[in-house]
Amino acid sequence: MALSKTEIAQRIAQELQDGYYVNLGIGIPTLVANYIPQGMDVVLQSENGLLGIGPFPKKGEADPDLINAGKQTVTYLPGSAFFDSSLSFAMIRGGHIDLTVLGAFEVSDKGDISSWKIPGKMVKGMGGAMDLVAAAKNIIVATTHVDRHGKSKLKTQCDLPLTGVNCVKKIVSDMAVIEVTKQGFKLMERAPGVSVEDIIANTDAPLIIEGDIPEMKL
Amino acid sequence: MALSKTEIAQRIAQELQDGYYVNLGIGIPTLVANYIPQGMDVVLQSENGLLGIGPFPKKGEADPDLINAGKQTVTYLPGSAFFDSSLSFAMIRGGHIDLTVLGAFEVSDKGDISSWKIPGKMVKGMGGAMDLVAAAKNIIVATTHVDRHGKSKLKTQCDLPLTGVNCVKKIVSDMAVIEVTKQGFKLMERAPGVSVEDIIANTDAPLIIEGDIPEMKL
Amino acid sequence: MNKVVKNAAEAIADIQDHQTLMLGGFGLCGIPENCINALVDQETTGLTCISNNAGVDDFGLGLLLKKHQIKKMISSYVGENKEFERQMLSGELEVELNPQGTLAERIRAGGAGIPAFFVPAGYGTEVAEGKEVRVFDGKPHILERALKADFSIIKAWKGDKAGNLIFRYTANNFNQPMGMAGKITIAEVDELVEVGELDPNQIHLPGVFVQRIFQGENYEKRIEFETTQD
Amino acid sequence: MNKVVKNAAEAIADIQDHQTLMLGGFGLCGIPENCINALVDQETTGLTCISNNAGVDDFGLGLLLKKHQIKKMISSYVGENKEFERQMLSGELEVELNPQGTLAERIRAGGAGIPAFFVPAGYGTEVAEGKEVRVFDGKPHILERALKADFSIIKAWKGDKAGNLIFRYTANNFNQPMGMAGKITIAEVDELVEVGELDPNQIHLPGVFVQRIFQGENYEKRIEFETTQD
Repeated sequence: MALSKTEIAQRIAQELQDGYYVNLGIGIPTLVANYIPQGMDVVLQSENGLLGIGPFPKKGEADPDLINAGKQTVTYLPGSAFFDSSLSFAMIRGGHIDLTVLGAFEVSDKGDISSWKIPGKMVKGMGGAMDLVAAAKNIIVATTHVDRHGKSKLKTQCDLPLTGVNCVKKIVSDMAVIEVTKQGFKLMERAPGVSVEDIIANTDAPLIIEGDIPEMKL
Repeated sequence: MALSKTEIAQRIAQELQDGYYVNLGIGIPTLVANYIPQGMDVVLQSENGLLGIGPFPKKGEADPDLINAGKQTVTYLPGSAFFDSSLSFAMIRGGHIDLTVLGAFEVSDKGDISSWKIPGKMVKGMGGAMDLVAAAKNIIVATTHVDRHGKSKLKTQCDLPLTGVNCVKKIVSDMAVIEVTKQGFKLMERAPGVSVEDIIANTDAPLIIEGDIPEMKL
Repeated sequence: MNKVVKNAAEAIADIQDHQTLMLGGFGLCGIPENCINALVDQETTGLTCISNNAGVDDFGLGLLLKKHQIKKMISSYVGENKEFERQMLSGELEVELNPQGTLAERIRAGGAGIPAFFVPAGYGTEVAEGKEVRVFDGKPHILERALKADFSIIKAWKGDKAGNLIFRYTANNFNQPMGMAGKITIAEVDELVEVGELDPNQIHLPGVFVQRIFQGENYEKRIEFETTQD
Repeated sequence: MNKVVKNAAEAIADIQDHQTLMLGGFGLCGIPENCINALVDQETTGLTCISNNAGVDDFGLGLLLKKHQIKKMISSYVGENKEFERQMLSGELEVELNPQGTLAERIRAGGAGIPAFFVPAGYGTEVAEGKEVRVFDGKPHILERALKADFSIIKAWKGDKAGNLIFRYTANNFNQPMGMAGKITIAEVDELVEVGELDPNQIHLPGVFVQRIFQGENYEKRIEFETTQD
């Protein structure tokens, strides 16, 4: 059984470490915030100028001056800091963020990623994604393994306009955990009930498979 | 009679305009602060991170966390702002300071200035002088016309290491007010009792002299 | 030094057709509502607008788009706006998209007297097209140019009559760097106070950068996506 | 996330000979006194120190100079120190002088992931020697490189246990940008407070940049030139 979106988020949360500063993109990545292990100190950065994102506000308590990068109303936690966009991206570009999680349309086995533009269909702009993928120390892509038409999003080359090159370190899809190595995609884990053959069949690039591939633990 | 240092400062103060943001260098330039016309709103910037320098503190009230760029204890005025060194020089480099007044060892009739280094004798560093002369809209040099050995400080070419090229707009010396034009030094005013001939004799570069040269009014 | 103007209409009265404006805000958060409305009333056209986003159809910069007052947008994310998309696809509107951090830094650089700088963002993508590439510390970077504007129009929380500004929460965003990069910077504020009322240690944007300031009124502060726990 | 260390000795214990340090402060204002004293005690040598100034003979970085712990200084103004001058003229000490604004910007750039940028300062002077010159908007500029450090050692006024910092008056100076540019940034503060006690709108340097923090003690805060009205 392929993972649900929340299960993908749950699996990614296992990558967190105490003391991490993390930027979570819009969509599945945002859900990761719900699965930060109890007692682990993880600070969430929002590129519009907040370090220390809190939960969504209670009904009636939303403040229009306090939003996240997805333009949703949020709150802030004790120990938070607010700052302008140039300092926010100084933080990102300067490598001070430990982990970036974002979605993708396509990921290549060279670590390239397409996530911002479908020519002729969707041209909303790259927002902060290009800055994030160009600079974060560790980039994990959260995605479904195939698109709505059943085509693999994991390929030898991205066909859509690129967000960044040679930057993705790991992919957590609904079917598998895959590391992007210098030799290409390396299969690390499979979703419960999903076979290695299923993953191979749904991946449009060679997979390095060493020994038994364990099931993910959620 | 050549001007005293305080008279040079007094004459420079006539260049101030309401609403000016001004950076005053160490030495004679600092004295300009004492002659800001009553009722005129002039804000003094200190490149170590203060906009709105106030008078020196009263005895016993000096605060070690509050100094000017000359490392003297100062105070701040209502409406002041403190900031870090990178923002301070963003302000300077970005052309937000209306006037810079500084001292010099030599000034050339191309507007070059030497003010920071005497090889083999004095190597203290340029501090903020190079940033200031490279970026201020309007740079006035406050200086004696000749050095201690009687040699002119106004020349066709600076012999000492440069602080900046093609940047000085005006010189107020103890003998004269001189504009630096594209054609070279232009004599504008003479100190009370100082003759045009005196000024020519003490200037190591051609002087453009048009019509009668008025005496400075102090 | 009289920086205080009466209202938005007075603040923007000398903005001419075909000038370049920076407008602060992220989404609808921290946008200079009063000045945008005054620009609509003044019917200034042919504008180049530098702004992270382009508002929504009936609020923020969307209002200027609807009246075809904008010739070109320099932004990072322009979703959430159907009229924008229509004008862009039809070629009525010129659009230059920048990575958000590059946009913020180009603006800061414009205010800081730094004409160009290298960044890693966009290398290998269409953003790098036509730009110089250089490798530093083994990593390729592209050369980006500074941005300046005839007018920067920003929104702050508190401001004093000398132009010193303090921002609130994430309503700072692009307002602070844009405030540095305008030949003339206009600040509208929630609360205009007397000189001396703000703590000089806590100024986000010193007054030297601000040429005009006024107390704004009737802020709608529309929320784009109200999201709550319940 | 435990960033709090006991004291300066613990904070600097892993600084090795021949590493590069940034040290905040302007003159003797806002210098990390506790850590400088601990470096003297630890006798770490061969250091490259990036600091706007070099202290005076018997205080600040002058203490490290006296014990020959510094191999190279990167500064903008190094007067006020006879031992410094002696070591420099005798060739014992390597010195790289930068325009002050260029120095501050190189440090910010190091923290901000900008490997190089153009500035007008220093064009036509010995500072430009060996550097690329390029004309922007009719004005020549030189290419300057970013600076980073193994450790940045800074002094703040208030700090919380998450590393968020607030500076006081002109004691900010180089501390804020240097705090961004260290692989490890150590902050000593006048007052260490609990997380949540500082106003999140008023943080000068967010905690993400700070790896170690401690409450300093016995600050001398020596004044270089006490100047009063009387």
